[in-house]
Amino acid sequence: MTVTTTANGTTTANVSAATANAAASAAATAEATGPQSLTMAKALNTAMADAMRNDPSVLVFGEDVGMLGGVFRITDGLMAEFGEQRCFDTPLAESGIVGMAVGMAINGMRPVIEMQFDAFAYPAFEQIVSHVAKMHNRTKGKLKMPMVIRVPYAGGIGGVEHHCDSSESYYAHTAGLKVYTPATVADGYRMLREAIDSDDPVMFMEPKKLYWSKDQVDLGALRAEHDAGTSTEGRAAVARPGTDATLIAYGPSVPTALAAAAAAAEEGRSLEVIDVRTLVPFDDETVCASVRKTGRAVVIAEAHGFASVSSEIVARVQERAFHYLAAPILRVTGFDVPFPSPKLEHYYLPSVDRILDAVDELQWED
Amino acid sequence: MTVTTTANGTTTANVSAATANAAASAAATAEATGPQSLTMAKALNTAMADAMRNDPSVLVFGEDVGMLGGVFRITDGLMAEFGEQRCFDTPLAESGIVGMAVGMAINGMRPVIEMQFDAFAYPAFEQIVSHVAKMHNRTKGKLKMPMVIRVPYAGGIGGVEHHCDSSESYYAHTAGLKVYTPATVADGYRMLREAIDSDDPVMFMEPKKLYWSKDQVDLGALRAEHDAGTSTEGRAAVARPGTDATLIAYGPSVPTALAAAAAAAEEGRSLEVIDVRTLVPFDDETVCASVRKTGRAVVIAEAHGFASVSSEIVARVQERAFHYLAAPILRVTGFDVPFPSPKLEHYYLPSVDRILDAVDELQWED
Amino acid sequence: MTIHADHSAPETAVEDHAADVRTKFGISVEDYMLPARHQIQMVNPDGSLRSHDEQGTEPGHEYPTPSDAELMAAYEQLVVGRRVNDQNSALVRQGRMAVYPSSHGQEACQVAAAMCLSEGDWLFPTYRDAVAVMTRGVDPVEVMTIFRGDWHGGYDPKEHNVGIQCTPLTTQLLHAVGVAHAAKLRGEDTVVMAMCGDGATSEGDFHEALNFAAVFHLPVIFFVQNNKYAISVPLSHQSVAPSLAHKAVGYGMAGERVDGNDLVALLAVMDRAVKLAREGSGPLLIEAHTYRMQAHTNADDATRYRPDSEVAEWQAKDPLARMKSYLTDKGLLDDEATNRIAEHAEAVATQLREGLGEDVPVQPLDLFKYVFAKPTPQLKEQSELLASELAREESAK
Amino acid sequence: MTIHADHSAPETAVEDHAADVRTKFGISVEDYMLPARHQIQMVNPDGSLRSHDEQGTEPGHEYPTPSDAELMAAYEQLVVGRRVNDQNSALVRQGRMAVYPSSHGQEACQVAAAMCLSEGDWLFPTYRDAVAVMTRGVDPVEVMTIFRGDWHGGYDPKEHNVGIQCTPLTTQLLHAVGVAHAAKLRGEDTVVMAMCGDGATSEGDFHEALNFAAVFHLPVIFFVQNNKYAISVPLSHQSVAPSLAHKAVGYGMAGERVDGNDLVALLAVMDRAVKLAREGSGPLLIEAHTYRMQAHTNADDATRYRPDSEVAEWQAKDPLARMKSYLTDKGLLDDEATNRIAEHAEAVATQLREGLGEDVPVQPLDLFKYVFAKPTPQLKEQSELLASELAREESAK
Ligand SMILES: Cc1ncc(C[n+]2csc(CCOP(=O)(O)OP(=O)(O)O)c2C)c(N)n1
Ligand SMILES: Cc1ncc(C[n+]2csc(CCOP(=O)(O)OP(=O)(O)O)c2C)c(N)n1
Ligand SMILES: [Mg+2]
Ligand SMILES: [Mg+2]
Repeated sequence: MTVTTTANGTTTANVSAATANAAASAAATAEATGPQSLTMAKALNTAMADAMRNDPSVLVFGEDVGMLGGVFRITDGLMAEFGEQRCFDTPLAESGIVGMAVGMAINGMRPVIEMQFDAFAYPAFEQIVSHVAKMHNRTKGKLKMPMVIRVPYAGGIGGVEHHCDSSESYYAHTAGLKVYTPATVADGYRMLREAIDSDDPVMFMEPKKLYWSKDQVDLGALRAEHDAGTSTEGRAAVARPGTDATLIAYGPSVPTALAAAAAAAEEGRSLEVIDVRTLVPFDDETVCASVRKTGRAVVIAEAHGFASVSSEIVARVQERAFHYLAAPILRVTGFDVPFPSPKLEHYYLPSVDRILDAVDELQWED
Repeated sequence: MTVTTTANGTTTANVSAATANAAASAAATAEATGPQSLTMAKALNTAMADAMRNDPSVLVFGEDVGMLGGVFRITDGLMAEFGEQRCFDTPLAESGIVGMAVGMAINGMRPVIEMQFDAFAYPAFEQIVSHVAKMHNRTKGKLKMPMVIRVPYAGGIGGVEHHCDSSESYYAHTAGLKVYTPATVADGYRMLREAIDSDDPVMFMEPKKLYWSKDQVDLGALRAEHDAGTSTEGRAAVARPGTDATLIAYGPSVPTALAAAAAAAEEGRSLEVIDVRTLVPFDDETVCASVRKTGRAVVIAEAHGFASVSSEIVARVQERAFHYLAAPILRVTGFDVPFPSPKLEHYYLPSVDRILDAVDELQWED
Repeated sequence: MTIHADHSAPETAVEDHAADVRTKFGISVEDYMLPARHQIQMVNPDGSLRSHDEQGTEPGHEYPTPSDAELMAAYEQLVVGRRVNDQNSALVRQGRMAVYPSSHGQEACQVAAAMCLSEGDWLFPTYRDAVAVMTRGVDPVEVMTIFRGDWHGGYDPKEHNVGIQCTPLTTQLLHAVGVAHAAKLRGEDTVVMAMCGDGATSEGDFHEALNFAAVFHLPVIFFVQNNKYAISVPLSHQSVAPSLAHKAVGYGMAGERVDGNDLVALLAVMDRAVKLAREGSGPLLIEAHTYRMQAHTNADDATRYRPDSEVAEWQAKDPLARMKSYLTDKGLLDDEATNRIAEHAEAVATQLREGLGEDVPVQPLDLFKYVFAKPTPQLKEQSELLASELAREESAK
Repeated sequence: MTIHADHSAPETAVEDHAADVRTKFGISVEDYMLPARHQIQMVNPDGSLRSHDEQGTEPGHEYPTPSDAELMAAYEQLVVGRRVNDQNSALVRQGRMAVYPSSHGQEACQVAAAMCLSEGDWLFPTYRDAVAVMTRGVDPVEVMTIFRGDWHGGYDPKEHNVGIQCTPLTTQLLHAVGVAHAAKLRGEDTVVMAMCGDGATSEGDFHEALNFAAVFHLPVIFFVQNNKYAISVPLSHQSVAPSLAHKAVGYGMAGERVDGNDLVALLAVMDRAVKLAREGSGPLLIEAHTYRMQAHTNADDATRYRPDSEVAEWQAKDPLARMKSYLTDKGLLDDEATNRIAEHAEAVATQLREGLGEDVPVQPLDLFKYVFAKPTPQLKEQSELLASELAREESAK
């Protein structure tokens, strides 16, 4: 049983070399101790590797995740280390991938599957909405769905059509799915491990423009944190404290919000930035505490604004913090137009300027 | 070429009788003048028949829409009157139905297709989101998508799982789709004709619990209105005027909101009920004018509240009418749980009591 | 995971004799995949046994004969299944059940699909396969919970290894593939029976499931009950292939056709299929020719789209009558056995009437209890809202 | 709409001789559907013509020989196509284009797919089929707009009846079916060429498209360029059927295999297919064996998953070299023609360099202009927001 060999049965030099390199580099990272400079890609990769080491029922599959290590290399080296039984390529069919994962979850596995890009998860929509989200409920918990569906999402990388959708609102609106989206390298590790541990299905939305963002991260400390059971689910992070207004952001918009807050600070305005982290469940407490404190808020997201997660954040915050609000809560989101071509995405995406404009409109004169 | 005959080539008595009856009843309704008592089902059916009479490029297809006239009989008699070339059954595959309709729209047709139930449109999600919604934009209008996707949706009929989803938020969040949902018999006719006339794709969400609701309707007058070009797109209706608070509802929730307003009136509270009619485009003017007038609002929808059309309505109204608000805008929506089984749906659905409770909480004491 | 196939194209007629040599079970690959030209039928509608050369078998398609004990046990389930179908339809008419998609006429398929499996195997049924689910051992009242409307499902899938009765068409075939794949990865010899209807074969998930099963070489039996209609749509509008079994070819899989109203043939074909699958020969597609004797569900009106004469034709091929004559002629079924079986069927019917007759009070707060394994604060809040409404209603009484 | 098929199951081996009688083109239905045991190949990699009995044809699979004029015109397009592929790859390296999925090595398929069509016919291409789109007459610079990133598409699909270059795999096959269906309903004799790759055949939409085309008996040619890889995934992980052409059987359709690097064979097979489809014989599936000589796109690293030796093997089967020797030996291609064709190719390359070298300023407000035919107030509002931002930026300069 050899899927790494070519038709005529010989494994070729360059192919096996690539595989060996991947395995070696994975091992090197894994063994490093103390703070090191790591990309989000590597943090996610390490999280999967650690989970697979700890639990033989964790499987990774999808399109091109095996030999190639995924088009973003997030699964790089996993096939080499864990074998083609635990990390493998499937035929090219997303409903098939998710549907097969449902069966695997029913039968004792913990599948971690990759949708190659946001818009290519749509063929699996029925499986996700009608089964992944509902199986636990309809069987009164008799069948659990410990499944992670990884979705590289959103724009900012000059991708062509169908490669840049912000699809998180579809999933957040679906009862029965949890929706995580990390914005920092450390959260990449933390949250993916928590997602894999979870007995609930998690739509794990990976901001693809942050894959190559780097941070000083101590993997040993993160592993210890994980083993101690520290949880980020339902816990928003105060990414930057401030007093005058609150920027509420998640995933790819967190760095933009932080940049806006830095720029505002230069002009003497102190903005607090909240990184929502898990959209479902949502951390009402942290978010509302901030808005009650500042009295003003802007919600930032790349997705189309209409009927979205950002609408929800506005709706729940105005409901819970109404009498603390000095101005309406504003939104800076993607426009309600199809995600544009590479040369136009700049005009579509929430930007520092657009955020600062919105902050300026928060009726400071009153 | 005969699809109405059985395997051995003979058309049987009972089958042809049913077909003939359907055609005769359709003709009878069509010819009636002056006000008559009509169901929403018949209004929708008549709208399609009228459109097909006026324009040979209008086609109706889907699962069971031909000989059977659809599981809800909304296409009853169309095959008999217009022939199996213009109203026909397809193989059982929703992505196929929508994808084929895209091709037909490219090649000069105006397809009106039926998804048998809300949750059975999910297999077509990719075609809807990645093509129906985007074809006009990506070709700079060179290809138009004059297509109506009819979706019987929402609950209240004791349906089993997958037959009661409120899926409108998925579509409303998708840039490039228009989303209509009629709440009255007359709007059933008006809005479906307008949807068929539209060069934009319309997700036509039919509240299935209202199919058998009746009203006195003058088809002649509605036809004249249509021919005069009267439009409901982007025009919410004031379904009941009032002064103390605004109930914002659409589709299946409009009758519930009206019943709540009637009950409130008995207690001396005057509630205005807005029927949104088209979710995309949204009528900010009418809705905000009402809220500015009353200072209080409750949004009502069957769908899960989280990241939904109702979230959007709250978000936009608080943004546009903030300083007129005496209290936070509240929502009465379906809970964030999978749509329940028949014996439990009563506890899930927005009810008159739940709406009145929300109205009571609008901080009247302040 | 096993991925078989040599896709290197045979380039020329001259060089390429290798293609002809690729064989399975001693016949060419194409002959292996193509279904026998005829459906397998062992017993005539009148109950008489067909001679071997009239049974439709061909080289590479040979079947073991079911044992007498197996036949009698299967017949008993057949009678029970028919009784259950008719009892449920009656309960629907009495308003005790919301809906019931009856498998009246298809009970031989139902029984065979369940009986050919061993304990550790899995069954993935549709909404119409309640009788198969029961035959597998699930409590009848639990099976019907979904149709009474108390909850979306009433049984624990893990108790008897039976998936939920699935409504979104052919989605469950992929779940079957996943269960088989997980078992295979652990080295277990689980066989999975994946059921669907003729109409459902048009869905994309059908294609993806068969292909995944074939590529990963999994022990899944895809069992299509071709009952000639998908609600009102006849098979001729669904497919123009010579048979649905021919669809196997596109996946490098073998396809078979069997008389779905002939329990003897069904058992023979299914037992062989399970044996082959368990031994590692990969997935199989079986098409059973049967007929949906009643409307799609009680909500449907079949007279709108099909002639009574067609229904009458199939009435004459009823699986029960046929099996009864056959077993009686064979000397296996006597009055005593007939009575015992009838009593068994009646007992199950009584169980259903009693179990479904009771009005089990529903628990509204259950709405929130099972959405997640680890609950969210949002659902806690919503649950409290409903609880306080209920408390107020209660105190207002 | 024409729905053919007699699904009444042949019940017995004895009664049923009818099944054997169901024929098409004088052969049994199954022989009609099953692809010839070999791929059709007319010219050897060295350019020599194969003898008729080595071409892989079988009864029911006979092909007209393309005319000299057709061969020369096709060769010219082949040379232009290769030049375009390589020019585009260079433009990507220079940062003038964002991405380009090259069909280098597959140009014979590209050319044949476009050239076999008449003016009123339609072509539905994928992201990899830019050369086919150009060959059909679309302006080369307009074709590449999508890859330069100015807009999601650069040409008017109605000008030359060419669908958008489609990215979501196999979704376009259904659009092809719809275009053919609309034409058929109006009584037009339009043929539609629907293209996809080997990997794409695993998607559910592939199944639905073939089935719809077969059931409605539409003149659609499904043309699968089997270039052996879907990004990194080899065909053996995609399907274990004897060939992708075998997938036709499950739809009651005929399947064919052809050497995708042999332009002569391709033209013969495709011309016949178009003729048959136009005459009303329904859809067809054609699998062309070819090879993706370069990485999936410039962003891909093919050395991670396939050996150089495999690439070298296919280098020897290059469609250009083969066609060049064949035409030269045939006395059709002389130096003058060679030069003329090279000049043509160079002219197109220049057109691309110049057209894509220019930095056409983008129009940010176009974001809102084409979303709907009838604009919404919401988009007007958002457009004004962006306009005012741009105005402020402008005045801040
Ligand atoms: C994805 C999907 N689309 C549509 C339906 C609605 N529906 C329920 S049963 C049915 C017909 C199924 O026919 P078939 O597969 O032949 O099974 P049968 O009911 O005859 O047993 C349809 C269209 C559904 N359940 N799921
Ligand atoms: C629905 C969908 N899933 C995934 C992708 C990502 N993707 C783009 S091309 C490709 C491989 C396609 O392979 P094949 O069909 O053989 O065509 P080729 O690229 O070889 O021409 C994949 C997986 C996509 N475009 N659409
Ligand atoms: Mg059926
Ligand atoms: Mg390929």
